[in-house]
Amino acid sequence: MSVDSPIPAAAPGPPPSMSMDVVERDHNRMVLSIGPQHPSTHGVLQVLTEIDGEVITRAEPEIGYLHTGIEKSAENLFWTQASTVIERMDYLSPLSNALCYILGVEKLLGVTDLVPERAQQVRVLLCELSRIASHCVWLGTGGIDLGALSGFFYAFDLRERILDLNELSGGARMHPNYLRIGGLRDDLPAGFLDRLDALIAMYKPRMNELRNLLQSNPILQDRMIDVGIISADDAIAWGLTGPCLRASGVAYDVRKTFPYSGYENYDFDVVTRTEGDAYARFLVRLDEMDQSMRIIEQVRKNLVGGPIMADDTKFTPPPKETIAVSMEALIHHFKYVSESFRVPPGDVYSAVEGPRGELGYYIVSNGDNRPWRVRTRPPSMYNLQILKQIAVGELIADMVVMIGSLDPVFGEVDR
Amino acid sequence: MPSSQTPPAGSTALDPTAVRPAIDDARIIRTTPQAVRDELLALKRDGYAMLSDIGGVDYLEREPRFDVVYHLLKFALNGAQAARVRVLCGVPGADPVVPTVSDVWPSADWAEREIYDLFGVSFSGHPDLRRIQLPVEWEGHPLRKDYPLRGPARDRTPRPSFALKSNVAAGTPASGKTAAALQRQIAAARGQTLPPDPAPHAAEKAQAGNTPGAVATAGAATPQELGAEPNAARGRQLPKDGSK
Amino acid sequence: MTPYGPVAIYFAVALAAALLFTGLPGLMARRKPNAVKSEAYECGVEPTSDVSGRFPVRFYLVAMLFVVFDVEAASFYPWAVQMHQLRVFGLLEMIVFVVVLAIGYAYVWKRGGFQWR
Amino acid sequence: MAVDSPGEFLLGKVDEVARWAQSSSVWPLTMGLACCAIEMMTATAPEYDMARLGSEVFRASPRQADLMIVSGRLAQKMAPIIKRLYDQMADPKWVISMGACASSGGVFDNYAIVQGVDTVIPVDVYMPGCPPTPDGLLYAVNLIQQQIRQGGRGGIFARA
Repeated sequence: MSVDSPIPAAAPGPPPSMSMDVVERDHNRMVLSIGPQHPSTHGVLQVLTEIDGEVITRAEPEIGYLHTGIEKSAENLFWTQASTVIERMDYLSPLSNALCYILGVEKLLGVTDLVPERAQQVRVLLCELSRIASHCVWLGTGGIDLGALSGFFYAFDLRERILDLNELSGGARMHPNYLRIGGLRDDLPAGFLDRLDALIAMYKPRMNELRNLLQSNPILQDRMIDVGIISADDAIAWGLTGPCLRASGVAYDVRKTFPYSGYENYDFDVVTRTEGDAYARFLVRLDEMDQSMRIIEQVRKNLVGGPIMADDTKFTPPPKETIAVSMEALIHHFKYVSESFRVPPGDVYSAVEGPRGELGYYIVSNGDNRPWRVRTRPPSMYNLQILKQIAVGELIADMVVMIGSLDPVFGEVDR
Repeated sequence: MPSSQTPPAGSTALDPTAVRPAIDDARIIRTTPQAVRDELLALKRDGYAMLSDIGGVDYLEREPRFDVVYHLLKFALNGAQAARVRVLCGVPGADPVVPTVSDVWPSADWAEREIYDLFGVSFSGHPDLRRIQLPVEWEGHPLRKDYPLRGPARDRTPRPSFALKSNVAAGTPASGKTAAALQRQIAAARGQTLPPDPAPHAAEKAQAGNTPGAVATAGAATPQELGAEPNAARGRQLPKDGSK
Repeated sequence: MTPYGPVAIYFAVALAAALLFTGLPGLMARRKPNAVKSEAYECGVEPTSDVSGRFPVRFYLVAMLFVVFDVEAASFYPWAVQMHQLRVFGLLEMIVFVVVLAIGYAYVWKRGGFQWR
Repeated sequence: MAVDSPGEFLLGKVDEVARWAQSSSVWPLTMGLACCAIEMMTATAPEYDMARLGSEVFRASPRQADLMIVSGRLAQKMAPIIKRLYDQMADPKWVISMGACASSGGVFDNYAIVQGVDTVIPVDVYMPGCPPTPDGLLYAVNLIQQQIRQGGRGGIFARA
């Protein structure tokens, strides 16, 4: 099969689902495909825009170019294995995906209160760190869209420090797979807390640099103010959550309204603004990063010792050192690994405040050792959907700013 | 997990809400496709302002085969207590049709299109019901329980063990020796006899004219000796017309 | 060697370099044309629309405004080079030149020529 | 480089210089699919700095790119687009299949993911890892540079 031969039969021949009748063409407006491969669509998004000169008259986002069938794969994996696949949905903050799924399974098992205190604190710590890391990627790439390249370097350098912590604790930079049903895989390593203190010390000056660089930058202000304005009822009607909703004035944060994993005993405030334009979303995310750091400092201050895994052997593996010693532990470990455990039948909806909004998992179990169905509530998809409405009437150049301010992640949009 | 683990309680015919343990995550309402729209409008008047998600579930042998699950959310604004409600609408498997709510909540637009795309449950009155995740010409609805995980075309092919692809790093590491040794080892494993280590420039010349598209393992051994065709042919053989 | 000799050499070298850099790759580069490669590139999908449609007049307006003010900026260079010889006379001349164009600039700004919508 | 016939002395040398020039500035195409794209972006960030290899200029259009880094899982809907982008890239061109998902479907052995980019386009360097660390990407670009210097795709002037 030579290089330039046509695509093998397996790949569908006719063009993908971009069908022209989607955007009818009246009085020869030009249809532009801001296509799947585009420097500033933050992933594989295709927006079929019908433009009249520079003004957008109609925008039809086309998604599905990264559809990975994660929910189908999760149905064919054990309860513990499914969190590996689910972590790769929102690849900017994999830990909040894993935490949300694991909280759901723990609710089904009814062991939410068996998870030791230390494990809950480390979970909160890592999720807040991944929120800051995800906002750093948004800040860096959003800056590049508007030409602020140096912001990208400062933001990604801050993110590197957080990924070092992930690598130290979980072993991998992006998908550490560190959370388990019932607690954590293992305890924090020795050097973790000093690295964490170094990050906490370095965070405040770095954020000031970023704010001086970007927040009061007149070019960014001109490009962002009054672009993609979303009113409060539009945000609610379109199902927006997270920074996009809070920038339109609705103070809804899953950590405050439905606290989970010990969030009720940390004090932080929910950042809201009322303008609802791209600049408001920009400011909300920046302030949110500071609130996350406040939580991280509180967790660091009163981090308790103690076990990191619930000791109910029904759904947790036996401690490593007992396997070599006792036969039961060996059998138990073998059963746990080869057949996993069974979860009582029923359904549950567990929600977590991800960096992009309310990330929810509707998990159905029929008592088997595999989930029957794992339905994701993708905040990025609902945030992105409103592009159809706010893009009309704006300039083509502002479409880039709007996509950046909605901050979609296409692993989560396309699942 | 003691080995005398009892077999799973519910078979696939399961109404999760009936057997679920006591979890206080949301108030649950069960309806039918005829009543679901009025139920949702009543809840919206009752203060559940946001339709946060619509999900689909396929219970293979249960009579109303599909479940379309509406998650609603009431905000804690002006004194009200924040609350969630879950409306499960049982949809028969024969002709799964549910009235749309995308005129009431625009957020339902893509969610309904996705359920139509992945489950085949169509929504009457939806302005633009077509596939959203899969290519336009895709047959079948993947999230149904009777749809094979790896898709109809690949369902019967066994999971490929070790493909014949050469996994030799396609360049010469600085030392230059390990790639050659590795390739000799692979050639031996494949039962081919590798000629004694060819002089480097012969390899260069032979390599200069190799066919485009072939992976040039730039080590001492040249692709021809390893019988390397262009990558695509060397990987797993895809079924020719892709449909069987 | 007339005083303009170096200028001629300068232009000849520039022309030769330009021809070299455009001609040589054209001659020696490898050509492997295929059907898809000659089609228009539109972010990875088949070209959606023929570009032959009419363009709004605003593009023409913006282009003209650019040309006017670009030429104005370009005409500063010769003056800047000879600024000392021209002394006050050159300065006054340039001020008149700038004022005339500034009036035009203010007019266009007030009439909203720079706003796209 | 030993030379067989005198005639080849000149062309051999020009070819070698051209290959050296080509290999020292391999421009990748801006095409990120999934998690590996984030690690690809981090490779251009100050900590790993792909600029040291001359490859930090991510060209948006395939016409100006020499290297396509398939970074992430390739969905069935995206396969024809990847094939089209590869065809529209100017020759000579190279492909890095970054990460397990691009090389072999990775953890997603299901209906939606193309089980290996090399069933769609020819690949030069396969990268293990999920996602591979940015250092891995630098090593892969190094391997591509070595391939170019050794005339991996027949060199610049080969009339293949």
